[in-house]
Amino acid sequence: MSINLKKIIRLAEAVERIPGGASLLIGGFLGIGSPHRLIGELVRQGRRNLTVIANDTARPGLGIGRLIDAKAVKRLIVSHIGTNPETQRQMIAGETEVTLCPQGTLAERIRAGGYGLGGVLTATGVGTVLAATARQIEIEGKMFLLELPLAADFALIAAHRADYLGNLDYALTARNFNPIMAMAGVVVIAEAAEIVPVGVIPPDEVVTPCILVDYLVAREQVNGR
Amino acid sequence: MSINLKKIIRLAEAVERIPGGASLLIGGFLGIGSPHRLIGELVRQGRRNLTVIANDTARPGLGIGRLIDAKAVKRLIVSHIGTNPETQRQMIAGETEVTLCPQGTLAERIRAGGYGLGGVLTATGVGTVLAATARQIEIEGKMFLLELPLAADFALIAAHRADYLGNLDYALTARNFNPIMAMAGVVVIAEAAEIVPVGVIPPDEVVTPCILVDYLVAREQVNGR
Amino acid sequence: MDGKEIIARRIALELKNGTLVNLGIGLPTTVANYLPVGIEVFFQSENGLIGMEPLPLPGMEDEYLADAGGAFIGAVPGACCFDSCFCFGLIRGGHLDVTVLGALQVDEQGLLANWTIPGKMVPGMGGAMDLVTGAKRVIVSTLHTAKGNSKILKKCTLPLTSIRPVSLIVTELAVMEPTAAGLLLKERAPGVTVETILAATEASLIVPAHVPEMQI
Amino acid sequence: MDGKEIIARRIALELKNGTLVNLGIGLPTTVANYLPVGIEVFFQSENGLIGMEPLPLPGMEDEYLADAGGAFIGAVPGACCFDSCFCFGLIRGGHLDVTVLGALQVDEQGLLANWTIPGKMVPGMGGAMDLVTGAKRVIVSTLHTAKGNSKILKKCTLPLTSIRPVSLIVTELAVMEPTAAGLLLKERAPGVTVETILAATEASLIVPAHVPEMQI
Repeated sequence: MSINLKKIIRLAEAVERIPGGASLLIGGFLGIGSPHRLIGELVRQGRRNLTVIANDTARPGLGIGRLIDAKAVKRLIVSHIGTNPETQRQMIAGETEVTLCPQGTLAERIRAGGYGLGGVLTATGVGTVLAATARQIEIEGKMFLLELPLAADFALIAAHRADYLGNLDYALTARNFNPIMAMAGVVVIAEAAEIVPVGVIPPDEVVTPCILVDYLVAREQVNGR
Repeated sequence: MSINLKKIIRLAEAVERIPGGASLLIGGFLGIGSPHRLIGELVRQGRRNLTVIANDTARPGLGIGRLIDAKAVKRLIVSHIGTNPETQRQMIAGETEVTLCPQGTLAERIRAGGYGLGGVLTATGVGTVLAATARQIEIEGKMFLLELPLAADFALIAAHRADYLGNLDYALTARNFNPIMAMAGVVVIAEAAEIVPVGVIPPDEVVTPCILVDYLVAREQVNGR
Repeated sequence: MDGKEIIARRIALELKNGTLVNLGIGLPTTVANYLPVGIEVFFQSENGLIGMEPLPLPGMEDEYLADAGGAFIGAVPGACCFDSCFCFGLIRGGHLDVTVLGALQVDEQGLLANWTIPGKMVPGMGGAMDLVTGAKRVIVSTLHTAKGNSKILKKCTLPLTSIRPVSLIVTELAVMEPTAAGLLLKERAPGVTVETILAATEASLIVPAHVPEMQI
Repeated sequence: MDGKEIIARRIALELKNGTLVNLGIGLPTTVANYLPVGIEVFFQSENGLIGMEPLPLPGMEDEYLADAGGAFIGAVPGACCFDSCFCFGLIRGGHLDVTVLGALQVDEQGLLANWTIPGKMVPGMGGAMDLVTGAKRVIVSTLHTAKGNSKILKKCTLPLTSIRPVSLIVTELAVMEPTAAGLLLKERAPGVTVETILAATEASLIVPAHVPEMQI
């Protein structure tokens, strides 16, 4: 299998492909498993007016919280912001539009976006304030909310290992939303803690197949090399 | 973590728990990754009137085809039967009721059954003869079929390795429907090619967590021991 | 024994060997400290793990292993990890045996409000709505009153977390179970009288002739 | 060169480097034998694999590694395996670049019937409906006629596989593309005249002034 070297890209170049105003799916859970290098470079390049779909905004100075600190986010779809007072401040001040979505529903909506499904039929939220935001569908006598798919211009993924082809695996609780988002971004950009030769990640351990990954960020210099 | 030894069960005992007339999810794809020991024992014990949900019926003498040979199946929900002339004969003769379902829809319906979703909204089948069998739902101007969840009394799973707790992994294309079905059976019975100590399957490589597995079939005698 | 310890010890008695349990952040987390001898359960974390345990020692943190509150944790032998869809499939598909959650309010019907105070506290629901809607058993762990006001109400005034009633309510004063007939007073905390409980409770309680003390 | 080889060679030219391709059982499978030099693609198998390749030698079969027809296969370095939901998520979510499928009938609008002849052949649709509905490009590989009758019809009479039109139709006589205006004749097989194609085709064809020969 030939190695598509065009897929390997420097960090700055990867982020240059993301225009202001873009919508981004960003992996991670309170910063664990977030693409910290891509986030840092988005801040460094001063990207603005982003729509971010993610589980949370971590806390000031950490993970997606750095995009919040930089006032880079115009619109946010997340399951909670309780750990980040700055996100709450921006929401209350009307600087950032925040849509809150139950965590399981959020995960399924992103999956539906990547899997070509028309939506998700979930019991979560039925009869609560969320019911006003979704169609209700009765199925065999039980009520469900029809929640719509979520997708985005880019998915920013943090893997544990990537091989030269771009096959990805994940470590422990750093997996979280990453593999689901890798299905739902029009363009998928991944960073990895390690880049390894093809075959180091066996077929049964690849979680995100290389054909989903459009760009793999080259590693940082290590030990001056 | 304590080891629930009650979960480990002899093959005959496992199958004795499955009554005639039960509904079964059975893993495998043309026999690859099917629970061959459980199937063989169902035949040996003469179980009848089963409802089987599976991808296919393999061929006579192989995998689920052995249940067909034994006339054990009253009702079948599968994506294809083209490889098994005996299934086709029983269908045409009215001995077995066969429902055909697109493979992707079948997989998602089983998943919906295991994940507590109200159904699946899929573009597959819209405008075809299948449309008569499902509700149609228009979402943002596009038409989808609402396909209902599938679940069953038992899921019969073939794993590659199981650890003492019942954590499972799978090998290559023998994974197929097994992990999805392990979520959708009221009682989940697994057989495995190898049973290994806890920790041999690392946390990132477990595909089916032990808490989903109700019974793990003890190994056969090997080398007379 | 302080009130929170009473709650945690009592809820620990609800956990059965080999089951899957999700503990909310805060007071519910402390339930893990009081598991009866011989009972071992699998603790799930919403960020994608079965088999969490406390970090054995400082200095052993793994940057990829944290709980749903972002704190570094450990994992037991036989633990497993998965993505967020699978994790919530376990929760929403009825595979989670017990979830223990805090409350802002809980009412006579067993309905729970625990995720928002409109205009004051809007942290997001996280996994709470999924947990209350999907888990096999939902146990509420809460102090009976807040600032002198009962948290056990006739009817919740805050936005509900789910229309699915909880299974059991455990406070530092009482164990209560929502039933078709109403909210049943099942146990008293050690030394607490029925009168004390009734005085601290806005909801109507069904009080049996004998209300036993918690055995903790 | 026989007709089937013409079809396979012509379709092979449609494949682009680094893309994900699914080949149906039978004639479509042979497309893999004619990949142009320098073009490498990832072959998907519906039973849960990216990176299939033929078995290198008899005796190297792995009992856990087969194609969607149940035949033992090999896998390339960098292959990966997954469950059936993920596999069809790739197909239905538009991540599959090309699927090559056979036809019973295909019509002027590009609609395909390839899964059943009611009363005669009811093998089940397997993955066909998902593939035709979800893949980015659907290429039909078929002999132009069956028992002297055209398979390229004005309108399919057999049950459709999908209402999504296919992208390209390749036969041993011609390459045809469904367009908004109708079915466009794009190429002739080597030595085949437009008249021969028209005579073998029930559908109306849009015939440009110049119809080039296939470059295979």
